[in-house]
Amino acid sequence: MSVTTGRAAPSGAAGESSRINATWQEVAADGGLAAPAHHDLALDHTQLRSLYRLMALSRRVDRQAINLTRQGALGVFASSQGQEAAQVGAVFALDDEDWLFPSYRDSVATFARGVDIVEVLALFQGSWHCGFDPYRYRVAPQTTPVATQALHATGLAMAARMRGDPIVALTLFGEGAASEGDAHEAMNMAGVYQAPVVFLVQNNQYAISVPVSRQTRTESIALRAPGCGMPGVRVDGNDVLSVYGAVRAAVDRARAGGGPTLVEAVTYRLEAHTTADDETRYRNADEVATWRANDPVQRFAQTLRDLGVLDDALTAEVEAEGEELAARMRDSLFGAPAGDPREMFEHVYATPTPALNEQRALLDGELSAEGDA
Amino acid sequence: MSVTTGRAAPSGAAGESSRINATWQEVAADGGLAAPAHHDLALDHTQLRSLYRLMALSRRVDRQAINLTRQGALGVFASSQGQEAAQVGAVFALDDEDWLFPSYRDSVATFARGVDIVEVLALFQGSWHCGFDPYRYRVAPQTTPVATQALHATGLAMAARMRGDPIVALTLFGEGAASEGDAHEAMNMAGVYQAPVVFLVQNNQYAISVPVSRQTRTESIALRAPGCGMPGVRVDGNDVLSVYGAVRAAVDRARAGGGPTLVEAVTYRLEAHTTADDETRYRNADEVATWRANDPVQRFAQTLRDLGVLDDALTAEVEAEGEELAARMRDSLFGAPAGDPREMFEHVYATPTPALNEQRALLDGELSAEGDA
Amino acid sequence: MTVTMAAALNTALRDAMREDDSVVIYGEDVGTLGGVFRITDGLQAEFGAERCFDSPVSESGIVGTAVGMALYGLRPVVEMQFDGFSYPALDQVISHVAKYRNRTRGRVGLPMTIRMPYGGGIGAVEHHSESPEAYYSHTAGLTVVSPGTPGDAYSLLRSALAHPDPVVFLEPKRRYWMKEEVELPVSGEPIGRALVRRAGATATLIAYGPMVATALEAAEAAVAEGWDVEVIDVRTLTPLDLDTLAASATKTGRAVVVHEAPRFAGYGAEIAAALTERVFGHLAAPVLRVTGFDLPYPPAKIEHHFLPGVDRILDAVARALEY
Amino acid sequence: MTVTMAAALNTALRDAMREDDSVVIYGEDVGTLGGVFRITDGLQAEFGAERCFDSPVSESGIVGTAVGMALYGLRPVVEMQFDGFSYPALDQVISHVAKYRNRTRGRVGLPMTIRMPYGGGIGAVEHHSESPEAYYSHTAGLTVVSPGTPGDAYSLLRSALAHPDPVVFLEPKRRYWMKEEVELPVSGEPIGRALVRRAGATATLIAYGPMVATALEAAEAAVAEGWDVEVIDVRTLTPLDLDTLAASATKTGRAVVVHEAPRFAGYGAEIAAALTERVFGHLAAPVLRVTGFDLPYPPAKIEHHFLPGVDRILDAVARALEY
Ligand SMILES: Cc1ncc(C[n+]2csc(CCOP(=O)(O)OP(=O)(O)O)c2C)c(N)n1
Ligand SMILES: Cc1ncc(C[n+]2csc(CCOP(=O)(O)OP(=O)(O)O)c2C)c(N)n1
Ligand SMILES: [Mg+2]
Ligand SMILES: [Mg+2]
Repeated sequence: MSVTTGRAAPSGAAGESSRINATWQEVAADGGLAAPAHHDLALDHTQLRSLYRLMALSRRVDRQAINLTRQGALGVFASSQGQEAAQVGAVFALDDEDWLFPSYRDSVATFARGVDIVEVLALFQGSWHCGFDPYRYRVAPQTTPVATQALHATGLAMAARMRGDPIVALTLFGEGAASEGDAHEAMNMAGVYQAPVVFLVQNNQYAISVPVSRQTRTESIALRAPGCGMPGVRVDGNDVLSVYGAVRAAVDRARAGGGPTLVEAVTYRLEAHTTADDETRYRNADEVATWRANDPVQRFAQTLRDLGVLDDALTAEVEAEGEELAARMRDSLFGAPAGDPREMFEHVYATPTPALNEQRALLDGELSAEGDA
Repeated sequence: MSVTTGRAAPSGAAGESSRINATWQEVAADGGLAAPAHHDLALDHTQLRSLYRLMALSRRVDRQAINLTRQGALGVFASSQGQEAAQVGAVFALDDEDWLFPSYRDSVATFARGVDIVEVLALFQGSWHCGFDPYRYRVAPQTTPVATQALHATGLAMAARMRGDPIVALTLFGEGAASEGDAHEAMNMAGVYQAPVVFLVQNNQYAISVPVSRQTRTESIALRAPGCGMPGVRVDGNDVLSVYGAVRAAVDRARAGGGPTLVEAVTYRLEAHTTADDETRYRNADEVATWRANDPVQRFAQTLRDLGVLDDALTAEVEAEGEELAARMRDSLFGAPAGDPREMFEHVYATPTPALNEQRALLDGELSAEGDA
Repeated sequence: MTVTMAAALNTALRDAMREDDSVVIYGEDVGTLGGVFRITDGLQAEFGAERCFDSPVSESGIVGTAVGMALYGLRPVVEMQFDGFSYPALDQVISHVAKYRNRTRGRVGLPMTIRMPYGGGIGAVEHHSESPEAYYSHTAGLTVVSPGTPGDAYSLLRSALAHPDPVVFLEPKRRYWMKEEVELPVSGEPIGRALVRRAGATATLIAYGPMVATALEAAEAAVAEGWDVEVIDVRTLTPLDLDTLAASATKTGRAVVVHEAPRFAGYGAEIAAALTERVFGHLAAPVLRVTGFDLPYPPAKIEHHFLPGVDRILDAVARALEY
Repeated sequence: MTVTMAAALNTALRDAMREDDSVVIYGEDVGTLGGVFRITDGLQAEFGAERCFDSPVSESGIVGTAVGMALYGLRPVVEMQFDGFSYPALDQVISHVAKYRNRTRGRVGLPMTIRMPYGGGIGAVEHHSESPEAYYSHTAGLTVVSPGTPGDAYSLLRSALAHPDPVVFLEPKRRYWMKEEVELPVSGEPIGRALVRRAGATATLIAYGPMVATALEAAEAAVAEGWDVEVIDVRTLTPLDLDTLAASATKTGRAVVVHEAPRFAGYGAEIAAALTERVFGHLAAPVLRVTGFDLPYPPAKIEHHFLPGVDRILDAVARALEY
């Protein structure tokens, strides 16, 4: 059982969409955050249900990943809980041929893009740095050094534009990562080359223990857009429809040759930074509780119930699918044999060097001595 | 003969200043370039004459540096011609205890700050990387890797603030340098720590051969300020009074605890990038001529003549001083003996390592063999 | 008392801050959280957020502002959260930290310390197990230090903080929880001095940082083979105390260098080359190297096959003895 | 025909761009200006600004976007304007360029080339005369190449551009104007092969890049001393062709490595260490190193005292022979 790529319908899809509202704030070309503006979304009920399914499954696999980490099947895990609207909503705005450049935080975005969850988790399992084929899913490896992937996304977008291919690159990074030089260089170069790339900053209020107020003094990360000559948008990152709408508008503009956009999704990380982090050292339970009341998965479920799009049958169906997924995660990740250590020599270069062959022979000898070979 | 530090009078100085006008555009806190606004300057006639003297002498020493490079006394030189208003005006806004962090482009700023011009030029002569004592002048070495010194300025300003010392750091860099990650990291950190630092970007239209239109898509580098939570200003960089006014306002705010400011001075490099550059490959003579008509030194002289502050006597006096300076430059820089090569071992560490002592002995031997020792 | 290396480092920072109010500490998560490894734990509480504070995620910014702070007369001690995240700061380190004194003809020294946990062996994800010492050691103007024991962690860090020049202080993260009986404060051998950790006559093992403990373990295991192995802890990577290494190699005639970093153009090559040049006539075998392989640090599940262990070290000793 | 190294490099880029439209070139001032050394001269005119274009002043940005371009299937060739300005890109190089193939289990190779002029001897200001090869050579996953002659500059650059993995291509800037009689296109020995540039029996000089010409000069001068010196051009720093070096050292019993970079933990240490391990029994003397001193590159007026020259090399050969 695999999750299919979530993507938007072609424009001009079925009409029930007009009742659906998304809201975001635009930054004027010369700066200045405008008042929130409302937009109609072109999403039909089928799409809304797909989106719900991805959100709910995302929450389920994230919870299961935390469990599996506690139980030792994963070495560490960086939860996306609380950020499902930002991640799933953004990915849902991509077309099949587009590319995603996620970070360690974006396992749920990667999953929503269609990557098998077990392959996603290889990184955290410690079996390999990237467990999936980037070309198969058009998803780059989840990147650990923050902000660096923003440049890869920009470069890929530049290349696609040069080739005349109508594809868009979406990259996700945090408000902390936005302090890095690479974030600025990526946005500036994307502006210069009018690269079809969308920068989605998930402002989840913390960079490990450091609150956004000590990360930057700007009122909004979106205010960095005019300084690189691109549109900027600030959106409620816990409202999946607004995130979808804002990112979709940016993707459409990029594809049409309108260049990059910076989108700041204001959200919250509900869990600790990773399973190795102790969040009680830097934030209090009240704050977490306040944001938990704004849970993006429940909120979307409620919206859909209000719209009459979500009923108990669908909820149950998705829940069952989630349990199936969780079970498969457990089965695949628990007690998985470590790979052959000799594989470490295989992918350094297209052809191993003489030195690597010698070193491999050394390891071969050791493995034979251990009786492992 | 040495040039004294150019600095502003203490506030509350003599009254003839009210007739003097400066103009700049402010960026609103949430972005957006405001219309140009006029400000009265607190500069009296003595100060205006000092400023004129520094501008005129700056032009003269710059021309002489180019001559000396053509004649082989300097290895290379990066001219400030056309940017005297930006550099001298900014430095004039500093108090004695403030610090300047210049780049290779800012020899004239360094000179205007009071550093002996012969010491300034050691860098281009190739006699030592920095020819002056930073502590004596409170001027950091002119930095070659672009934008890197913006972080040093920010760090010094953070340290001064921690110590409770009312000093301000001013750093100069180009619009090309502003594309570097370090420029962003410096501005962002300065915002977070409310460091008393002023970032003066001299947008001289080119980074070597690359025009600003291909350096960044932003309308104005000043629009980067709101993204780091600081005030931004755009000023006519060929109008020394406006530069002075804008930078002085920023310096005053920083000193009063109001944090950093980003100032973009729009100007033009009249000479080639360096004496090694061939500007005809990337810009045409008409463009240069247009800007030459807007020469900041002549323009300021005219303003002062209109104000009745500059007369032929002063012009002649400053001219004579300039010739004296130029002559001293020639005398000091021509045929200056290369320093003792053994000095290269002396400043690597406070105490030379055993390896350095061995290597020094090797060189000693070679020099003896050459009969140089 | 029994102290872990983590506790020794924390105490060293605290003691230095008490003695010298120009010492300031900053970096990612070093304030409120006390660092991801808790090396700065409690410092913000004791000394206030002026002297121990969090920075934005901005390594070049952290190191570059430390240059300015040192220029102003403070003694900044900055943390790179992990080895693999020290690379964005390499330009500031190579272009400025290492060169400022020289650039200014000795007028401006930069008494700053760049601390970072380094090395593998803790089951971490990519970029958290790098051994970047070769980059720093090759950069003239830097002093590079790595302690192998809790006591040395204390005394070397105190020395680093008092040093007139910039020190890159490499903390062997998998030894943070290593324990030693030692009374703090302890003042050990100064920066620039290697130490014989175990005397022996058959062969010399040369190690630093995380590999000191492994080398000592190997030396103990070697007893069973009838080998009496000397173990030297390099302690200061730049400047290298070649005299101590040479004395040992002259005595034993056989030396093996051990480090986690990949071998090619690694730090061990310098030891092998310099030592060979110095004591060539006394060597019965070439100086051998036991190192990580020439590849990016492998995933956690197989990292133990990458890291030099006792057996791999003993095999090398055997090869040296067979010459 | 007589070609300079600069012309050979320019021709190599042009020929590759004609043959393969996935080759794109960018960097600071490489378009309109043709590069500060004119290595990309005329390429924008011939191939258009889509395939040869200027970038913002943004080295990490240049290398990082090249990763994305290569991922998409192009073959980006980027220029770092000078050695000393390649450092801001080190994080992208170490963390991504070198590791992408391995990270993705071989699924994503990055066929990209990072060109840069390097080394001293041209009277430049600070940061324009660095020899950063040790940093790149130690970084597993990179292929590091440096040509010593115009012919090799052509053929190695063509090979680099066709290589399936990222190549750091170090151009010895003070040899840009060096001339050779050679018909282009020329296809020389592949990446990974060292070359005996001058056969000899007394001792072996091992050099690369800017020092190849100096080593050959020294070998000629050595004739007057009655020494018949063999000169090897390393050509590919990673992976090193140890076989060719070992064959020569076995024959002569004496080897001297020459490079401009500071000695300590420099690239020469690897050659000395690896060669000694391989041919220890054949060596009559330790492998010696003639290198720059362990200090930041000195100011232009005294740089000739820093750079290894014929006399310093011959002194080392004499020391090796005296053993
Ligand atoms: C270049 C770099 N520096 C430091 C780190 C260590 N680190 C891991 S996550 C993190 C905080 C990042 O915060 P943010 O960008 O807001 O992302 P979030 O974890 O909140 O999603 C830091 C400092 C890193 N991964 N990369
Ligand atoms: C980090 C770095 N990269 C590249 C260079 C090479 N370089 C010297 S000047 C220059 C252009 C800088 O342009 P700008 O910042 O606008 O300053 P300007 O020369 O116009 O004053 C470049 C790319 C450098 N000095 N430093
Ligand atoms: Mg965050
Ligand atoms: Mg400029």
